Amino acid sequence: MTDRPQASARALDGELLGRLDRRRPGLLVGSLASGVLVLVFFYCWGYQIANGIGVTGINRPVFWGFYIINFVFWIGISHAGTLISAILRVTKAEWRRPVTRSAEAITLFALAIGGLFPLIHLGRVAIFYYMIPYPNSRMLWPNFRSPLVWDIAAITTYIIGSALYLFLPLIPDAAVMRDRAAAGLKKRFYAVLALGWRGTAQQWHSLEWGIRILAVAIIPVAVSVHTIVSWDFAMTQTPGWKSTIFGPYFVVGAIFSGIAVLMIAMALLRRGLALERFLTDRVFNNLGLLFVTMSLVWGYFTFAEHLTVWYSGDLFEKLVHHVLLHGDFAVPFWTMVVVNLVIPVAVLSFPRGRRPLPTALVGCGVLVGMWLERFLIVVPALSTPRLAYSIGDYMPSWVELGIMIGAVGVFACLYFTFTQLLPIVSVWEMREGWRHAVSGGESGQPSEAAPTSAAASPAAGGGAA
Amino acid sequence: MTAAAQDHLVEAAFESVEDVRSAVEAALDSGVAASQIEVRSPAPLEEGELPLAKPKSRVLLFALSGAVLGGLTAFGLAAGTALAYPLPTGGMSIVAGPPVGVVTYEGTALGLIIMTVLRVLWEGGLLPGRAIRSGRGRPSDFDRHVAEGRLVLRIHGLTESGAEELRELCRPRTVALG
Amino acid sequence: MSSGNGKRGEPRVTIGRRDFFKVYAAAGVAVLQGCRRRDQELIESPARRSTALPGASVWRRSICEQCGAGCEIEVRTVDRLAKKIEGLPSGFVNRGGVCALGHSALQELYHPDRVTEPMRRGSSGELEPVSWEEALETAATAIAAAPDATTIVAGAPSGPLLGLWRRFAATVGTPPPVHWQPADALVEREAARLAFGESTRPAYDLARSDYVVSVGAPLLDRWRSPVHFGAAWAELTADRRGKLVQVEARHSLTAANADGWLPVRPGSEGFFARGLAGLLLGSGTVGQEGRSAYEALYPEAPPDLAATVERCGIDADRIERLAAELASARRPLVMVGGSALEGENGVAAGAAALALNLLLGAVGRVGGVFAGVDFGFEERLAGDATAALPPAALADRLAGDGDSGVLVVSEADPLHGVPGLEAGFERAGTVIACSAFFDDTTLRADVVLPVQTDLERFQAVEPDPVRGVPALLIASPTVAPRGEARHPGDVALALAAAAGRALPWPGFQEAVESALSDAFTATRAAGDDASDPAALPASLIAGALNARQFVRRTTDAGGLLGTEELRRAPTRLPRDGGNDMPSVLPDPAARAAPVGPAGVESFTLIPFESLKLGDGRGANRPWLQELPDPLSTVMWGTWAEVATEDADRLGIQTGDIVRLTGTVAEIELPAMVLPTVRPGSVGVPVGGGHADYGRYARGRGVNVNALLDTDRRVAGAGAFARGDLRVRVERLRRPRRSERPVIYGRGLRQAEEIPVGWAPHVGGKA
Amino acid sequence: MTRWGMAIDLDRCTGCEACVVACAAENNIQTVGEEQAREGRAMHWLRIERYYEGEFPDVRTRFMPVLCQQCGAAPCEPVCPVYATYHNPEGLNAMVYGRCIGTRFCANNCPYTVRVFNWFDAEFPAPLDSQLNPDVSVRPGGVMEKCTFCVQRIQAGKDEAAQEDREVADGDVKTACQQSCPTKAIAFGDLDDPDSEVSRWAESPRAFSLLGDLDTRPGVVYLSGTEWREPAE
Repeated sequence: MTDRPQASARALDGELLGRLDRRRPGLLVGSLASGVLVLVFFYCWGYQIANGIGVTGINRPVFWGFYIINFVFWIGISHAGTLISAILRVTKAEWRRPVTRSAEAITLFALAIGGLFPLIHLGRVAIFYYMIPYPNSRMLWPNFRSPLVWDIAAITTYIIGSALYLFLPLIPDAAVMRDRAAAGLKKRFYAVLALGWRGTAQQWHSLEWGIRILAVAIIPVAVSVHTIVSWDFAMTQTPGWKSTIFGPYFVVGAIFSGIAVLMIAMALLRRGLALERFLTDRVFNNLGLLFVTMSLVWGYFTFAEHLTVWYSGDLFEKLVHHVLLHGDFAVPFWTMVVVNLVIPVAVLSFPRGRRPLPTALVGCGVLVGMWLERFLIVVPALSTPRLAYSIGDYMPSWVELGIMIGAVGVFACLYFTFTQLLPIVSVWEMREGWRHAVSGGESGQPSEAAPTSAAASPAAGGGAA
Repeated sequence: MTAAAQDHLVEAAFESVEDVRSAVEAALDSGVAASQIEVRSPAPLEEGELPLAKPKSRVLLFALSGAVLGGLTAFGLAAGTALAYPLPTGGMSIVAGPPVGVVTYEGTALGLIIMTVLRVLWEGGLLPGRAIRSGRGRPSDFDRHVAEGRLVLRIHGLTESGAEELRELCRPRTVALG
Repeated sequence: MSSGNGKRGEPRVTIGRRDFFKVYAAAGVAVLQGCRRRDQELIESPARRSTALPGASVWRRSICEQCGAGCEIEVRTVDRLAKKIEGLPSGFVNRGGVCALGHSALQELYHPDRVTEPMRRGSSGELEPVSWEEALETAATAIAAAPDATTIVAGAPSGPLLGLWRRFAATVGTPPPVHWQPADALVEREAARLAFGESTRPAYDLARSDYVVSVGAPLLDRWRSPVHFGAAWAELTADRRGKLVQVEARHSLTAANADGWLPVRPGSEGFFARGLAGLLLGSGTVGQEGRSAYEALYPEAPPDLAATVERCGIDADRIERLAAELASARRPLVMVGGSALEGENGVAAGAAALALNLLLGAVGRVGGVFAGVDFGFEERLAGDATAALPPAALADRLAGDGDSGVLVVSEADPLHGVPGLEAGFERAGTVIACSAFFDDTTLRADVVLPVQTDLERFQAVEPDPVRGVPALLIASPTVAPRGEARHPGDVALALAAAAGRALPWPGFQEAVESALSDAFTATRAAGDDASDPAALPASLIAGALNARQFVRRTTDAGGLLGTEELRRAPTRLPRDGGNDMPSVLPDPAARAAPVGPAGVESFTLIPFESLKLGDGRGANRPWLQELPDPLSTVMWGTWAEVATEDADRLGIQTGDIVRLTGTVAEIELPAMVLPTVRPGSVGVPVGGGHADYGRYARGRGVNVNALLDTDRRVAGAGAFARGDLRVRVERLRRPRRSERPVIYGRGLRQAEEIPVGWAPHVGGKA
Repeated sequence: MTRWGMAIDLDRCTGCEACVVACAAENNIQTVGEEQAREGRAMHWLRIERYYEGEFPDVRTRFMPVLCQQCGAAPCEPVCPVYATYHNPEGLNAMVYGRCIGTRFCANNCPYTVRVFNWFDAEFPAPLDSQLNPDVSVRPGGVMEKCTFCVQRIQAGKDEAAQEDREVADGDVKTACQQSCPTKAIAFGDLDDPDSEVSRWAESPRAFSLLGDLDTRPGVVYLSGTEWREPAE
């Protein structure tokens, strides 16, 4: 009775390794193409450093522009991975297994880019380290009352946590890569990453403990990160920002946009690496349900946010509200509502909508929508200050656009490279899942991670030698 | 028996846990101590799958102490430095509770995470310069089998004859033997 | 830097202060009489080395010559560089205040594109640096060759410097200089001559009045002395004591601050004054004396209310309310100036407005109008030279097709003020420009003689008689001149000498001192006889033993300051006094029809001087270019003020490029749609569109003066008429990015769409 | 203890902007040029806000000079991560240019929008730089700045008083804007001294704080005989 699942697991194992072994020229092309954007990114940033922050379109009163929008956007994206994978791990959702690695990688890279934007944004980036607490000749420590310093604390924690959270489960897979690689540079690279992982019982035991603790610890960190990002706005007196709802609103928005990226990345990986057998329809279905839920929650928050302003008599709040809903920002605002709420709900409510292609397309829309949301948080509030005389406008410069597009390139490049170098699907977690399926098979019910098609599929993937 | 005679090693790769279990059981039956047996698996084994003692871990303890350490450090940074170099704030508090709380919170989490990982690496012998007890973490040609998804059974400290005996025991279900 | 011809240690009396200055400037120690250190109130002796420590502030008194107001200032200098201008708290006119233009004199002084060496147009057609001797010789040769064909244009305000140019003209044998001055100043003098019998700009006792009607006078904008009038306005309106009502087509800064604004139809100001007189006469509150004085000047009955309403475009009840309030005021006062005087009927309009003061009994009364009096130092330096010519005389001199002869332009930019003169300049044989900048006129010059700016020069200024008290203000240079720049007076004297007709003084300072000395002698001689025009009030020379002591005391004290006792009423000359005074004032109703294209899009153009750029003088200072105009909030450019109502009809939005077509030219500029503009009029500030004038002015904005027709004159005043010009307004396009007006209050357009009221909160007390 | 404060009588302000230029001259404020000004980057520390009331021909224009209000409870201060803006013991919101890294957070949290930013390094083509006030630094690009209440003049006033061995008297310190105001619409001095001119003005029944309900406790008091409540444009 155990033979068949056992055999199919073997087959799948072989197939997965085969998929990961196969070099995809598309990936290389992608890396190179995005590498060009990386150059654009650094050229624009270098140009800005050389010439001054004035090469941007920001002005008085719109002191924050694309950089802060992108900062919030990328930090939001970063909630794709760590938070989602942690929640799934903590809740022991079996269908997480093929998802976690790609999600965590998204987190790390998005976070690295997101964390770069505040630096890009600085007027004097050369002395950014003034914000870092360390004993110095200035006899001055950072001002811990500033939400920006909370940001630094939170993002530092989050980026270290995410990196470790990505790295820890990667060790066994690095060992797999090491042991399957021929001797040489490649092997040495994986050997360094694997740190001497052998897969002993003690190692597995400690690792499981570690992952369990990290998963629990990273959730409140992730929540705090985006809450604190929201406090960069909500702690001010600025009409349109001063809102108690911002913390949870941002967290929800972050998870929402994170899932959107995850959906896109998984659809691409599934297609590009032919991982249909692992990133199954069921995974997409489950993620799609989560997605539409977040869309609804986001919609609820948006409604609550604007309802309270609309109902209040506050002159200045109403002004911001006015330019958003009816004024200069009405087009982006209503676009945002459509792509973030109307379309996701319309598409994802149906099982057929929760398939890879539709979810990825919806995800693209949501990405645009969530970017617009950040834009609509930052710019309208700043451009309509209390004293109407200073009302302003904002048009980004080519440098800001270049850095924004370049950042996408940096992300893609990192992600492509990562995919090329390391298993984008966690091998050992899949194996663990199949083992569960094997043992769970005793009751005749294949567990979630066990591909339902596995039984029917011939062991064409080939057993190992 | 001399010491030299007792450093023989048997390595065997298996496709399934069941195979390993029967091999381990056979080995134990043949008088090999549990401490001589090392199983390398491509994925974590569940408790009781093998008739071996469960490994011990103090990750949680270290995680909690890391949290305390991190929290105290962050608190010291946020509150202590402000007091050490007080700047005029125009009547606002120099050390304000909530901001210190936020920073302390993040510090706590950071300390916890870092200590957790360090402890995991420590216990797994993954830190540079530290290996687990006698040969347990050494590389082996059989690691390749682990990478391919098989399990590897390693029995240390055998005499030559004992090793041969064990090889025979394993042979029926094994994929590779050495 | 001059090596100086005096030697240190020589007896002081034989060396002028200017020589001393040269000596010490060369020695690297700028020490001047009249300077004082703030911390010890020390008048430093020129015989000793400076005690000014490096980096220490030294405050020097000076006079602002940015306009003719004559504000006294103190200049903070550190290490011989001027740092900051402040109003002298005891300032004769300004009482500690300075205006935006005054502050910016520093940027004129230190402008990176100053002309600091003499230049001459070489064989290549380019201006090349030459020595002063060569430049003067070239210029003097041209003048001496044809003195009759030489036209001098002097831009200095009335006072000693203009007197010197007049003397120059008389000595060298050229026609009298053309005094390049604002049209409304000239017209105002003529109107005052007609109404009050004295050809000076009247003094208004605004501060002590309780109801002021200003007919077009932009007293809080850029007119005569904004600092003086600003302070006087503050006193007038303090605690809501008095009121200011502005009768002006444009919503100027004055109109914006006035308690009432009557936007009369442009060009109808004189008619309005007559109509107001009619209401006052009918009210029965006017005294018999005023009535007869007025009716003697205007025997014809004034227009009735209906005619006034019809002609001026103001509701009857507003005019009636104004008349009633004016009639019931204790110390009413009527002022006139600005755009009211710039139409072809400007003199008649000005006289009609000023005559209201006769009707109201405001002439010579506290809180009323006084004569604009001075010490006559222009005449004292001019000697018996003929009076200067009005600006329009320049157009007459340049008329025809022949060679325009030699043009000497000193501190004036006629080609920017009246671009229509360009053809005449092109036909000129030689153009000699005494200028600190390559302005539009200097660009055409064959010889450029660099002149010093305010703070570099010895100053002797008769301030605008806004206070009705005469004064002569004198100040020593504050800083060393840049490059080889010279005092324009010294340049005139050097030119005369080079032409072989030397004047009796080596320099401008000596000329002024000589005039002071002569005045002392004349005053001594006149004794108690006050009728001698050459004599000063006796009290001013009291205590001086001899002329030399008087001169020294006067220059040390910073000039001659008259006292309140010298204030007097203007004297209406007897009608049969054998002068050229008309017995009856011209009727402002008789007015030529406005010229220009007709049709629905025909607007009356109101060119005005913004407080930023003035007549264009301020255009080369970055501080002023970047100063938002207080009403339109525009920086760095020229704009057209269009009424909301007109804009809606023509589909014009703020920022749209519009074309204004006049009779002789057209200009394109961005529109500012403002709710304060009188429909049917379009306001455009002058001062933009310089061909050069330094990097901050070059090509910035457009020059609305290009629309002026040089054939149109203010009747009887010899001034170009820039009022009453009709233009066609067309919307051309949305602006390209680089054409958009630079608006400081950018969001105000959006704010209009706000459905709720919008204003800063009234909060609790601090 | 001194608490520097300013009172501005709006009924006296004509909007002539002499103060704006005086401020630029005193404080080495760079002019940014046409292109930058068009982008909304003009750097005036003091601006004259213009508001309209009513419609033609009964339209009224009102002016309000707005500068850093030197708040007692300044929203800009706590948000700066590097203490580049902090509270001076005499009630000024001091800017320490050297510390500023240019996050511009302070400017966003200023309800009066009075902070300006050096988008580029300042340019003063020679010899315009001869005019620069040696008591005031020229700010580098990437740094926030704003009205300082002419802190260099405050310091000079204190130095002078110390030299003469006396306390700083009311009127010893004049800000640049105050000094050049033709209508004397600005008073400056110690708000903690009940006899100072500024304190007396602040006691006026016409006195109010700009956006007073935010309770930023501004050091600038406005005086106006009419309430600023009507819809303005």
